[in-house]
Amino acid sequence: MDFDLNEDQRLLRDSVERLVTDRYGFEQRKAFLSQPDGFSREMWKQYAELGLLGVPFAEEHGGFGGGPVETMIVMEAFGRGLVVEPYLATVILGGGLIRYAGSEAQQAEMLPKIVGGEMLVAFAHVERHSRYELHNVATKAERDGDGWVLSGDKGVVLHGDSADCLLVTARVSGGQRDRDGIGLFLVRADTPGVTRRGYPTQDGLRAAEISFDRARAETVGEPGAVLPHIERVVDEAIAAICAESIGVMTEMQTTTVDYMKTRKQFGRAIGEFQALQHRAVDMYVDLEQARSMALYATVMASSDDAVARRLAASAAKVQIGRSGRKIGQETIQLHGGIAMTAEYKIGHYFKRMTMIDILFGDADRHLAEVAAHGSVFA
Amino acid sequence: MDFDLNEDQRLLRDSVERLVTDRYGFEQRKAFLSQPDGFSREMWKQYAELGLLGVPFAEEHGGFGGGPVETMIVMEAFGRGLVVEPYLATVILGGGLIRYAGSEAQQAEMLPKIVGGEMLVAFAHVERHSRYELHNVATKAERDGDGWVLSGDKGVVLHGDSADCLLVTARVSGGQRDRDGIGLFLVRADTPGVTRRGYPTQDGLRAAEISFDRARAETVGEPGAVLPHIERVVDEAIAAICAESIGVMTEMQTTTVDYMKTRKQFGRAIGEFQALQHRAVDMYVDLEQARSMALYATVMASSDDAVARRLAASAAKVQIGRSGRKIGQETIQLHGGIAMTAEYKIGHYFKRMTMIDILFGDADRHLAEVAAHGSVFA
Amino acid sequence: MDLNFTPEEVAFRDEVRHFFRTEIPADIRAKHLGGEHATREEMVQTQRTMNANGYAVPHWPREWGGKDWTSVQLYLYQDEMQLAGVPHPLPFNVSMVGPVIAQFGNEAQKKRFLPRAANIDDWWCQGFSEPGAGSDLASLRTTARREGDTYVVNGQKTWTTLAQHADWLFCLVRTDMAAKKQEGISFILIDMKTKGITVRPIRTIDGGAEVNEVFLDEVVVPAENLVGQENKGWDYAKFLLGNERTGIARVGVSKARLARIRELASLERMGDIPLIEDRAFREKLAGVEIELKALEMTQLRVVAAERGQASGKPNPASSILKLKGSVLQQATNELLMEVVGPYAMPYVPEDDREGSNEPPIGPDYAAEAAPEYFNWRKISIYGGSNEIQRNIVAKAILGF
Amino acid sequence: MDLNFTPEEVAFRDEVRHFFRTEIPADIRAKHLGGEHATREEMVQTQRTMNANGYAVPHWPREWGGKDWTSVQLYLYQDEMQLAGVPHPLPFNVSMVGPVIAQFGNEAQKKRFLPRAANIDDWWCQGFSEPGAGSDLASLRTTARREGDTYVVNGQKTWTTLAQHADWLFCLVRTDMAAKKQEGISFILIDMKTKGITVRPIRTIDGGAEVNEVFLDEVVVPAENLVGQENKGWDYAKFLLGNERTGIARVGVSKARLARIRELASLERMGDIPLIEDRAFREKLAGVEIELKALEMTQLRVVAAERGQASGKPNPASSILKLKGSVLQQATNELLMEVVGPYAMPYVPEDDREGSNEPPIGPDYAAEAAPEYFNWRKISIYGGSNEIQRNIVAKAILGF
Repeated sequence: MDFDLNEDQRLLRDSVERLVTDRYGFEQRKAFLSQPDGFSREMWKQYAELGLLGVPFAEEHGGFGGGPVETMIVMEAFGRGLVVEPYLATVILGGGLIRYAGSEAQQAEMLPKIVGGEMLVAFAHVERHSRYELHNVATKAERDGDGWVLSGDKGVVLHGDSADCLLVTARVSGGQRDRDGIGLFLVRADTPGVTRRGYPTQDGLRAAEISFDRARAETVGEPGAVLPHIERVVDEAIAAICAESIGVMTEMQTTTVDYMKTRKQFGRAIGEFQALQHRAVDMYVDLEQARSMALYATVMASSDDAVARRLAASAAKVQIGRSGRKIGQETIQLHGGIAMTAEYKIGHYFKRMTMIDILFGDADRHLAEVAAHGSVFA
Repeated sequence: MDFDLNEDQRLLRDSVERLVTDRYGFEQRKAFLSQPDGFSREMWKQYAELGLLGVPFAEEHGGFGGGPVETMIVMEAFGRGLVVEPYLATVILGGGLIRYAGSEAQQAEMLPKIVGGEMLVAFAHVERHSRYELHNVATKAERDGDGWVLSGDKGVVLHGDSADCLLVTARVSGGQRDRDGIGLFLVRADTPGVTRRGYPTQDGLRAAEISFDRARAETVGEPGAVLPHIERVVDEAIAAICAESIGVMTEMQTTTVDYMKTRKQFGRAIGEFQALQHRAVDMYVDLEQARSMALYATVMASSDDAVARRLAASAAKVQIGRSGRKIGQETIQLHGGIAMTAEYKIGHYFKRMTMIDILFGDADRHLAEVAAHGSVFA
Repeated sequence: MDLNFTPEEVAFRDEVRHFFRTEIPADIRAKHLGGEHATREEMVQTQRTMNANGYAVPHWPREWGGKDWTSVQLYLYQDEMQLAGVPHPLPFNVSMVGPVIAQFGNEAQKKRFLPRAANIDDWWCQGFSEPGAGSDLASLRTTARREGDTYVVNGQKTWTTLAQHADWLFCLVRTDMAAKKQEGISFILIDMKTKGITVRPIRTIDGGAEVNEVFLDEVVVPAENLVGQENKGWDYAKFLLGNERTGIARVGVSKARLARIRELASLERMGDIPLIEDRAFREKLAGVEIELKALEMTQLRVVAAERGQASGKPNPASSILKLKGSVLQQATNELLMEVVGPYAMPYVPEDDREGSNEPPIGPDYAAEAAPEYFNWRKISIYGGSNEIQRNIVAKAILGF
Repeated sequence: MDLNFTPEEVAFRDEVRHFFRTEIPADIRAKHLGGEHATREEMVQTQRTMNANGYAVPHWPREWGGKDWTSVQLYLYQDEMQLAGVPHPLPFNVSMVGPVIAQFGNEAQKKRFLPRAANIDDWWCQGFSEPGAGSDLASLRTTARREGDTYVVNGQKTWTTLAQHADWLFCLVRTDMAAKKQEGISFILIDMKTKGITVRPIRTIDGGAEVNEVFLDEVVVPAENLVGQENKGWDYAKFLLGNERTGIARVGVSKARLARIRELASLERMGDIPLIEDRAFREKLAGVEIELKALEMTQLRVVAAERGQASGKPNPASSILKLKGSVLQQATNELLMEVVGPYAMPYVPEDDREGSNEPPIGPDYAAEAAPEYFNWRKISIYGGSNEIQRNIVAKAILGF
């Protein structure tokens, strides 16, 4: 049993932390947000140069050959900097789906481009009434000659507006909530029949509503049997955003403690008020519990036991959602008014944390999953 | 809209509060508990003399002609004194069932005796697997000549060991959880075929396991159609124990605040520590919320709209359960070790409060009821 | 004891209910219920309609438009207003500066300001908070030095809500630099058109800009704009803050929101069933409703106890209403976010939606869910943070 | 990073698991898992079996029976012990007085006391707390005045757990009356058979009497029973309290209890279905399990970080384990009460059940549910209340 990072991992951590410290100040981030894509293409190139975009991919595809721990390292640092580039969408989700479900040809074509920062990918799965169910799919895929065409509407596609390629869940058979009959399809964003409407999300990132009107698509994996791959990638993505949220929460927690030590009210630092101290302690305990579960989900993410992996991901999402809500709300409350202003950084962490809870299902939804399917101690 | 007591009610309150203050000190109560029945027959006589046993009954039966508000007044004072006599079992439950479901003859015979303190009654409804469902009844009632005989086992019958008469739910038809087919039966405790095993409950009161082996019984109300009366009486009983719990919680809250003002640690009164002050405030808020819902349940207890009455009772039970748990646990925690000792009064309040939560269903059970059946704002 | 309202009270309730639901336009109310901010025009229109019917300032002295209502009537009026989704008359006018002028102002001030405040002919804003002061209001540093018939004001105010619309500012300023904290503070009225006033919006985390910084640089104010006595402003501020007693819990607002959440949850799906049929969601909703029911009863107890008592004296019970009321309002934010699910994520600035013909992103009720969750965190901070309220209860009720 | 144990650690775990589950009688373990207190005889039997196999005092110096285990091994040993329901070797002997004597005692004391403590030939009890002192341990008032070769001890100790069985008492006493609080305290060992000692049981709210008051009236103690230096006792007490690091969370105990709750909930019915299939119950259970899983991971992180570090230095992380561990143990109490439902009400004193042939009242697992809920409220009070733990974290970790 060992919680230490190895030499390579420490180097990775140092380099990504340095990058975030040097290049991701509050004002810099604001400048990135105001760029046309809502993020910095230049930073994206930097990530490519530093090898960050290749972290989870095999060396034959130009990758770093890393696993969930390496992803965790990157995501936690990104969380501390509130990084807005489409790492989750392109590397974790897009790249992950190709890695697990794509053909050799697709891998050989796409992964090096992702690693090189030349291709952005988005994963389109949410529909108007699907809520958080990956198998709740009404979008239809039909054969058309030697290919497929997709018809339907997808929503809240993370970074769907700037993506070059879309990976889309669509139904090839069965009813809207059947676990069988779901396919994954690759659609170039400029394909006729694809309409995108991009917008910012509450945390300053980007997403899009995307309609498909008989848009030509190619299959990724075997239509009808690809759901397990999708679920695996989402489990890994959950581990990744749990790690990100540790960065986010750590920043909220330490900033709050620092603020309490300097902010004066009634003639003394508010950190001298015992009632507030105890609440800061509770925040810290919540953070440590969340950190523990993020580690757990990370380590379990490479498990081939789908049930155990899923339970770990869900359990972590519950803890992160609960801790994140508590820490976020307390951060705002202990700061007081200043935390409500967009000019102060802490509110942006609060918003990102709130969105992370929603991503792939909130704490209560995952609690229901864990309760329905077993025990984390089983 | 008016939360004030009228003149008679104020007199009632004054007299019962004086009685509790004068006669129900901690040591006196301990002496009562050690008596053969686990309570004081002498106090019971006093209650009769003061008219307390007649509070909810009509004047024609020797009663006071009071309603839920009068019951609330008595129960709240009893809560402050942790009164152990079988008022709930005999007056509220037993008397209530006879009052609503009994024949004129039964009323004429039993109610004056109850009012006079000459008859103790107990309500036997819990069974091994019924949990909190009043309609979950396996005990059987069969016709036998011109009467009925009961067979089955009842558990946790409040003050069932000292009762002269038992009111027993039993099934005359249907399956174990059918709402139809339940009867209410009156059985004299000394009837052949009745076996009782009395014991103390965690809060120092008494209960009994009672078996019926073809015990002769008479019907109370129409067999098969009596459930609405039973539910009504239980709603009133819930309002009554909510009121009792207000007395219990008030005592915990004020005792804790007093203790905090005198108890010294690290050279000053613990009440000077802000973290503890704020927790005492939260206790107080919880108490006021509970008090509000006890009032609400009390006023609604006389409603003929069964759904509204039930929702109010359940909602109050939720609030009282939650407030009571929080106040009880904080009382112990803020007192520290001394609260754990049987020689100090506060632990006994904690235990009574814990048992009140269980009585007729805990907070979570009643939350499920409210959620399933409607909204308290409907 | 009787929780029913008297026939007279019921008649009164029906009367105000009818007024609110017929005289205030349905679209304004629907928008407000949906969590959107009323525009300046909508607020003015609403308040003038109310004022024309005697409903804008019922708690003021009769002479200035007040109604001598009982605390129960005031409660019913407020509750019905909130339930109907009617934007509250501008609090700075009707709950803050108005009562202060009515109580402590001179006759000239009353005549000049009160009718216009009631009719929102003047839009008032509040200059109490300062950067760095927070809950420690008395540490304010804005100064007013006397020069002949004028005060010259210098300093900075913050969290000045809707200052961008304001004609007048009521302001706490330090007139005696030597005096201790609470002493030496005065309450003055400043015309926002005066030279030297700069208003800078503060963008908040929900994307809105309803609060502002107000900079005062050598602002010359006629001395006649002083309210009451010099250096007694702290007393008037306390009166003002203690004036708001029960409405602070905003039970009506939360009730209306819970009803809306129930309705919207029937439009959303959780797997095979409408969300509203999901047991866990129902239980969460019921849990909040029960707490709110309890708070409503608590509020009624306070209202009943206040019958016939003079107003303006802070009632520590209002701290409980504020504490619990804020927590419950914030609980409705979380429920609504849960209802809209992933569609809480898109950010569509309110300004962009106004008059846009683009279809909404996701359901049309989704856009406000997250911004309001963010925005309403302020409820437990402003008007005396919940920590301050706990201090008040600890001292005033528990006797620590 | 690897959360798997090494093959050596797995082998070690299997070894201790096998030992606990074969060498410690199943009935003792079942009773203990069921929440009943082990009798004196059962505790002695268990500890002697463990001692005979080198498992009673693994964390002691090797010379006195210790094993030089890594922090991971110590963790696995403790976890397996808790999961198997093995009563812990008497903490007063093995975690408290033993390590203090081993570290600070002289050779004669070590030889005299350590082997007997390990084998529970002497039963020790703790004389730290005093009436009125509570968490403010240093305010103690029991005195020891030097008279020739003896100390004469006067005072009163309280919360002395299992003093009724004890042969020896380790005791903090004030030897310098003039010194300030923490100074002037000494650590001495007192034979419980000495004249002047009276033990009076304290009946607790769960009906038990496991704690006692100990009165010391002119108790003459040989001066050789002083541990270490006079007036340095506070340091030894701090060492003793800091010695318990991770076991304090009792994750294994909570895990075993949750497994039991799951099992019992399948025997209880909720309407038409077993309680364990009730969604609300399952979600509550899952919620506690997730928090416990997180705490287990937190504990493992602390254990891993401590590898190779010297023991005896308080680790502030142990405050977190204590805080959260106590809350979770108490959460299992509430779940168990919910499982047994109305049958949590009957009170059947443990003494009456021992050897009784009467059938249980309700299910045989019901009797302990409520008493344990009452009793375990102590977990967040003793050993430094959770408030004290928060103070420690605030200071030592957050730097307030």
